[in-house]
Amino acid sequence: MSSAHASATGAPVKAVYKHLDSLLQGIHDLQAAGHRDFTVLSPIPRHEIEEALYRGEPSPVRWFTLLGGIFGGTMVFSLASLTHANWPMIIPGGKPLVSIPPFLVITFEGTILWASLMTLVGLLLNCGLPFTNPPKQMEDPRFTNDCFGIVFTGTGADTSKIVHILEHSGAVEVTHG
Amino acid sequence: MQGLNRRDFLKVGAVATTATAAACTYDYKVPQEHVLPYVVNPENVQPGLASYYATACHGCASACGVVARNKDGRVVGVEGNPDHPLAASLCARGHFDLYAAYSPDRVAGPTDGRTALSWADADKKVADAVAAARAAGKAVAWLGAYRSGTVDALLGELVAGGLRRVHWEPMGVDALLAAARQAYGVDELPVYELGGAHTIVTFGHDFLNTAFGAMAMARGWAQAKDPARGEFVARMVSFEARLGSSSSQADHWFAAAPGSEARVAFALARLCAEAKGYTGPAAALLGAVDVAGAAAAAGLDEARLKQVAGWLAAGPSVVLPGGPSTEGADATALAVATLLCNEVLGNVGHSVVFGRGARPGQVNSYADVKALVDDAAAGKVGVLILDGLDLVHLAPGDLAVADALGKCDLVVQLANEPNDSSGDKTLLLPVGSGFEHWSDARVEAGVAVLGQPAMIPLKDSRGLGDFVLGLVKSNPAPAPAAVEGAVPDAAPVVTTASLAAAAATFGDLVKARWAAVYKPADADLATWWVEVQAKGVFAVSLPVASVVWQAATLPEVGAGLAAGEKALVLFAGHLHDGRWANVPWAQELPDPISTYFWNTWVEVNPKTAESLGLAEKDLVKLTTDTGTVEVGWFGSPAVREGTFALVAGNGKQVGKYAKGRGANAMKLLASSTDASGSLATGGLKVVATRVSGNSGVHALCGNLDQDGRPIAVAVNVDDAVKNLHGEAASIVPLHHIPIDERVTAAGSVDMFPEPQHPTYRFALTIDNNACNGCGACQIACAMENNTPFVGPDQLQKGRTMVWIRMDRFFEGEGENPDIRYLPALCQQCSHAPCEGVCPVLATYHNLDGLNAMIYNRCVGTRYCANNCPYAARRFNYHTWQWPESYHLMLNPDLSTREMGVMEKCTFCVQRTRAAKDLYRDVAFGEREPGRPVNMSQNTVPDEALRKLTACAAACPTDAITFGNWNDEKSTVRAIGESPRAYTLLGELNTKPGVRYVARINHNAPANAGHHGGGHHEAPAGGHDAGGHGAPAGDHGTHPAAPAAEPAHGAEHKEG
Amino acid sequence: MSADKLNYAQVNRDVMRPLFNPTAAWWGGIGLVSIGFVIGLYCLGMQLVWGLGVAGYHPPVFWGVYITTFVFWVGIGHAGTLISAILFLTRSRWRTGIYRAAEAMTIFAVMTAALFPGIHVGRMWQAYWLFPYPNQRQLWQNFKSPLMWDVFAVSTYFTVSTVFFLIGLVPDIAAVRDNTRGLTKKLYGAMSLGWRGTDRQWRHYMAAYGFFAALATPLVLSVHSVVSWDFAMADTPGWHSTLFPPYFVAGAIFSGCAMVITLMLPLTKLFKLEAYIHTWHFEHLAKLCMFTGGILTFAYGTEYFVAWYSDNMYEWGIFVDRVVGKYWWVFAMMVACNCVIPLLWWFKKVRTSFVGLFVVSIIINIGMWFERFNIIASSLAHSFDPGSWVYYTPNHIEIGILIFSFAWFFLWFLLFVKIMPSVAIAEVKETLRPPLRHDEEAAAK
Amino acid sequence: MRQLTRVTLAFALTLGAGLAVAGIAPSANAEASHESEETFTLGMKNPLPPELFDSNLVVTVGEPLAEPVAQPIQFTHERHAGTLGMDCTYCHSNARKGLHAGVPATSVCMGCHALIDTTDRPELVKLKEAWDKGEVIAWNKTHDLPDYVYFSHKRHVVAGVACQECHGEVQTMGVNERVASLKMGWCLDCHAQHPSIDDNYGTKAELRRAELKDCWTCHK
Repeated sequence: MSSAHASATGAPVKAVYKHLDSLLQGIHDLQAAGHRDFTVLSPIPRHEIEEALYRGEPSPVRWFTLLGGIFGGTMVFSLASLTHANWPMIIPGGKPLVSIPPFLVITFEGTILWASLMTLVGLLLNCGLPFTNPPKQMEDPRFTNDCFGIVFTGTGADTSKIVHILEHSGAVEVTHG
Repeated sequence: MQGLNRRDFLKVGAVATTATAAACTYDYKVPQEHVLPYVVNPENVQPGLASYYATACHGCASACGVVARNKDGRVVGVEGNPDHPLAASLCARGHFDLYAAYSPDRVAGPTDGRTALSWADADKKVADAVAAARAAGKAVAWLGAYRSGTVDALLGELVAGGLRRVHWEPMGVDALLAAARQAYGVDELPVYELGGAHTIVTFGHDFLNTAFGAMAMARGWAQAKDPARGEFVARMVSFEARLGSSSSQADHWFAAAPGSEARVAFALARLCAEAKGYTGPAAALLGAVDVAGAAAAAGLDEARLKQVAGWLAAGPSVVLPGGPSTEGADATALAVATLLCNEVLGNVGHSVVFGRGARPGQVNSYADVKALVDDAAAGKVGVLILDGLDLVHLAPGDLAVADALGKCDLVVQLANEPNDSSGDKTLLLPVGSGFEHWSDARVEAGVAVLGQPAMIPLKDSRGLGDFVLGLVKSNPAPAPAAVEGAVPDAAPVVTTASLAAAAATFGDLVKARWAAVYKPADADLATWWVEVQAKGVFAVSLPVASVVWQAATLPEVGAGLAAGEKALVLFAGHLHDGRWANVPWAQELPDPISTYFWNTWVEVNPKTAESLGLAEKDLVKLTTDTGTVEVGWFGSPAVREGTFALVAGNGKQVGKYAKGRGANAMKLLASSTDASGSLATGGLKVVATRVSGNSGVHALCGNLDQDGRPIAVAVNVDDAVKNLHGEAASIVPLHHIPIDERVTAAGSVDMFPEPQHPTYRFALTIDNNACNGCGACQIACAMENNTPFVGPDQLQKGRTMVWIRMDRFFEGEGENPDIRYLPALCQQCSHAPCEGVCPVLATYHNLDGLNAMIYNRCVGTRYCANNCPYAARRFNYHTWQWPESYHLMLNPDLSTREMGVMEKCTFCVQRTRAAKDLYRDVAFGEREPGRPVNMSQNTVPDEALRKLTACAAACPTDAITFGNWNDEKSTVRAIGESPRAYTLLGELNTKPGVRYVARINHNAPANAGHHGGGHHEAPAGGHDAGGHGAPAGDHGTHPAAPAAEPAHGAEHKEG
Repeated sequence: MSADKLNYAQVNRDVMRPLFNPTAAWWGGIGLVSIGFVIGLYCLGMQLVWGLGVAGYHPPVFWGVYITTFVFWVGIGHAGTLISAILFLTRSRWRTGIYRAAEAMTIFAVMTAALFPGIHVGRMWQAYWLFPYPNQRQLWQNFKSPLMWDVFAVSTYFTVSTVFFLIGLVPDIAAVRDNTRGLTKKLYGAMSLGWRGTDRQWRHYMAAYGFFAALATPLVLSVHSVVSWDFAMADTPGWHSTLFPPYFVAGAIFSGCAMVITLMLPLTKLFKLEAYIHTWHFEHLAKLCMFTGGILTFAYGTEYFVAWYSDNMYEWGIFVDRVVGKYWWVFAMMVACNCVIPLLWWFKKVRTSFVGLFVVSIIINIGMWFERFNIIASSLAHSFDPGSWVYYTPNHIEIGILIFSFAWFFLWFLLFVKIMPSVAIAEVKETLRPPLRHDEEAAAK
Repeated sequence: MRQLTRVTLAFALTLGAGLAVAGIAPSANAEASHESEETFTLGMKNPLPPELFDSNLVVTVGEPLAEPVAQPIQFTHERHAGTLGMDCTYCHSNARKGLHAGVPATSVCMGCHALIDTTDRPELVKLKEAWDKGEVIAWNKTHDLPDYVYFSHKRHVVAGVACQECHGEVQTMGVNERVASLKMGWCLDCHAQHPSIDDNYGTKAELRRAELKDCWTCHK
């Protein structure tokens, strides 16, 4: 299905790889040609791919986790303290109203809960999930099974050059248009 | 966070909720409630405020006074009448009397078999039958329980008109009365004054519970045991085969073989005479007494008998007669022998008093009953009026009562509900309760109680007095007898007959007769009557009569049981002779010794049980010549080996709650009587065999002893007396682990201070030395706090709702029984383990030092109950029934609890709240315009608090005292800081508001010099005044303040 | 099939097979579960309408089978989180094959456990008062109560593990989606959140997954510690002990791993997953059980030593009573099932045989239920005041609800294995050598 | 897909069967217990908890108030307390003395109304008829507190809380209606900061405020 006659710019391109080393070669070749706006699809997470694309830059999800934890802990501790102080009941006799050790338990739980909820939010935001209308090039069952892929959904570069690079890197199938 | 949690919860609860929605498809709508005002407001009635009426208790012949609390038209509570000179408190059975008044079984009106009649028809029926009987030459007979006062007098009039009258109770006073006649020639009962005794010997007298005049004796007993009075603690010795609630408090137990008690008593009399050097009129009789033979027959050591005689002779003493379990074939002889003991000890006239005219009206023996029943069986009785006696249930196995009743032309039963004696043709006439109709009763010649109605009758009933008055009016006596006067200067100038003729109602008659008998000549009738009504009691002290021993010979004493024969003795539990069997709360109140309920059981010594091969759930089959019962058993170390102690009362055939419960112990009895005709209830020959099965008995108290734990603590008598005035801080032998010195050096073992109690710190003390486990506090608590009965099935799972658990521990062995009771209730801890764990704040510590429990906030996690070391919390496993018409006696001052919520003792918060409210009113009343109220001058004073809680008010021996711990002069503080006081499980440092006072035992090891280990008192006491953070001004002097309770209203409730 | 012959496509085929061909055994399981459900709902209905009294409670034993079962299921849950989170962080290889099913077990066990506080409270229709929400009463909760900690701990644990579990499932659901058509595809597509396995998705996914694992790890230790504080914070003899948190956590992992074995053995056999879940997986689980079981046995001994050494008569009283009192049979069950019988696993033959693993793992679970019953019931039945001592045994309603809890758990688990891939597809693939052209070229030569 | 449907169906059927049994079970048991009522085995009754429908689950803002409640006799506070200016405690005399303010006895009404012409006044005729027959007039409650609440009118009136603070401007009401939610939070608002606390207790006001927030002040 591959075509050497493609020459338009901006057409979507999909390359399917059977082998990881071919895929990495493709990524490398594309990057060498100055392309950045492609998506790599993979059935499994491979650190080689991440390394090749992001050069070890950490994901911003961690900030969500941190803020969630701080918010959760503070909120739960204030909830307990403020409600106990608002209605000063002697429970049990003589203990201070705002009592640190028992409140630490729920503060801990609140921290974990909100940290994980915010991690979830961070994950969804960063991944762009739910991914409702993926380009149809990405909707290939092989990408969740046993194949890797490189997809250009729309690029300003010359499609034929991209197809050329992809085909030469070892893609088993390259389609465009 | 909340949103998420709620969502989680909804997932979690989905199943429950869906199931619920499916299970109940009904439209919930708050119903419109109505306000129903009076048409014309009655005087002195304010909605929501209680009125108090002094009236009489008719639970037994002792005739105690009652203060009935009427709230919104119904009597919702009873307490003893503090103006009663003999019985200021009400026993458990006195409380049952009110429950019985609300019984759901009460008939709506006169009933003939199954047909309802009008009173006019019923009257006509009785009159016709009486006339027919007269015409046929048949007897008109009255067979009933003891009746005193005006009814007794009226019946006397009827006797003159030909009535055959028999008054009998199966566990009554006939043997003692016969003995008094024999010994001293007086026709009255001895009055036992226990208060000053140094030695009390009992031969089985149930003097703290069911005996005639028990409340007075209970108070005297508590005084005799109180070291603060006379610096001596009475030594109590019991000669009987089974220790009951009363004798369980004995220091020494000599388990005389059943049937040998009379011989032992005679032997004791001889030994006492020798020890005392008695030379009086009975001295000649003693020579024939065989001491060694008696000791051998009873299985006792002669030397120990001598020792007892020595104790008796050494100081003021009293020898009490027998009770149901010792009154066998020698019942009268035993009573004579105990009187002889008192005679030789010089007690007569001091601790054993004659001349007061103590007698519950006419008393007949069982022989008279048997004669009457035999005559009835022979067709010689035309009309038989049964009053208060369930004769079919009570009659021995060989007396065919049902047949005899069938031979009478008419049996009139004066009862509120049908019982075993109600046949198809019985005319059942409801006579109402003492709370609904006029009555009176006489305890002694100088003491009478007035029974004024405290509410309008619940059902169409006519008072007993009115019924008898009707009989008198329709059968005028030929020769009226003069009214016997008690007040010396009130000369009897009128006769009962003439009064009766003039009286329209029994109420009028009572008033007229009281005026004639008791009113001082110079008193104005109207004023005096208001006073009498307000007090409810007439009391005048009469001089002690001096009596002389008259019996010239000693009564014959039988040989008793042969060696190897098993003995059966009967005893009365909470149901007494069965009269309370249809009161579910009475069935539910655990027996003090076995802690069994709702059943009939036999108490046997564990060794006897072992020899019979009894397993826990086995039944024991008891067979006598006249009957057989199969009952569950309790292994009690307080029963002699080879003796079977069977509880009477259950085994009824009729009654919503009585039917089918247990077996009828009376059917094991034979019509054998002793010399004076008294029915033998002890020392009977029995054959016992094991029957495997499920007996369905269950002990509410989990263990026989306290497993070496310091729960109910006893101290040695010498220690107690030596340390009366605070020589030692504590003499209570509590063993606990010493606390690290570094902690004690810091001055406090507390991580947190005791909470602030600015005004009150409510506290309670319980004197275990005065507690005999009678259960009055439990039932009073149930009545005050709307605690339901749960039924036998639920109670077998231990789900009692009574807020006070009565722990019973057998701590001694053999001759030193040392049975200890511990009423365990919520300890209202300052550092309460229950409070911290409630997730929804349903329980917390309040400013008055109470562990508040908010029922409608409770979700029922039951964590608080798990965490309560005292197991004092009760959980509503179901929504319990308040069947018609018990719901009418619910106390409206507090809510009833639905299923799923926890409840517990609140120190009667509704009462403390009312008391505080009253004094707040005073403060507002005294307020100077424009200035704040002065509450510190108007805290509730000690006098108003001391008996405020229901349990404290009920305790017959004053063992329970309530008060404000912050008030340094309060009684509760004085008792709670005494050397014998201790806090339960004090080492847990829960700082309870309840303090127990250790029991004093003559056999306990001496412990002098023990000072509570130093650390115990500091945390548990929390006495330091600074700890409460109360400004000194708050404990200022209390000005004269009004009584906590409104004065007992004299007015008769109208409308 | 052996691991070295596996390739990516084969993994997809094998793991998804049960989704399309559930076996007869699966249908049989659903049948059994239905019976349990009917029994349980009958018992629940009785209890809701008549009150808690239909259960066999005997005061002062105010907690019985329900709290026992609650603790049992919370404990079961821990193994799943341990395997999925802690072993993820420590990069244990044997985690891969079993963690998905173990994690599912965690979620369902916690869901089962979370039913029980609701079932056990006296007024279950008021149980929502246990959650803090603004209300007109101006009244909140007592955050000092261990039960409130429990509410927070269990709901946090449930939420975090569920999120962790679902996030782990997303790539695999996407794989399933791509093997289906029509409406089913749409459903799985929605559940997969449109997962495509793009580089951006994988990058944040791996970061977030690591955080989830890190956040779940302390929960493994904290949840059962908090549950143990329900008891340890109380003053009841037999409960009041600082030993409880580690002792409970060890017990939880012990019973949880045993439950994983109990579930995975038949699962592996029925769904022919031997290529992914090997005997050495089970051996590792068994070794973990032996380790935690050893801790548990040591803790039992320590409890006795402390009770004896404390010279506290109440404490020592309950420990003696557990052995010689009316609850001796519970104690015997506990020691036999938790301390003695698991020793069989010291024999390699036993811990590598199907029967040896299956039977002993079930016995461990029985023993752990009895351990909790021993702690809860016998302590309450033999508290401070001998006058309050009782003997409580569960009645048919409590047993019915216990059965219901198993039915509820297995219902979810059976639905899970039918609907979701029970082995983590993506992670299994990760452990395989990736397909390389270099390899093929080398092979061609 | 078909199998998924089957699984769902099987589960739904199971659940349905369970619910049906659970639904039938209580009623079956209710019959059994009715039978055993005679012999008394179970000391319990079965109320379905009304709290199931507790509106407290919802955050209450602006609690819906009761509709004006129709009365058997159309009594107007507007005329008596408003136009005529009668003191509240003239009729509700118990408000100063006890827990319940109480509704006046018919005799109190007749104290005035015996002298008032009833011609063309059907409501007064009803009153007169009730009086003549000695019938109790069943007024409908407008203000109803739960049974677990202890509320003393006396304490509030004596402390100087005006009737209108809780009951609204009754003197302007033709038909009486409830203006306050009577819910716990509403009570607490005053118990925390009513000016009468300072007036009455001066330096002890802080203590009194603490007492007034004690649950046992109002719960019984």
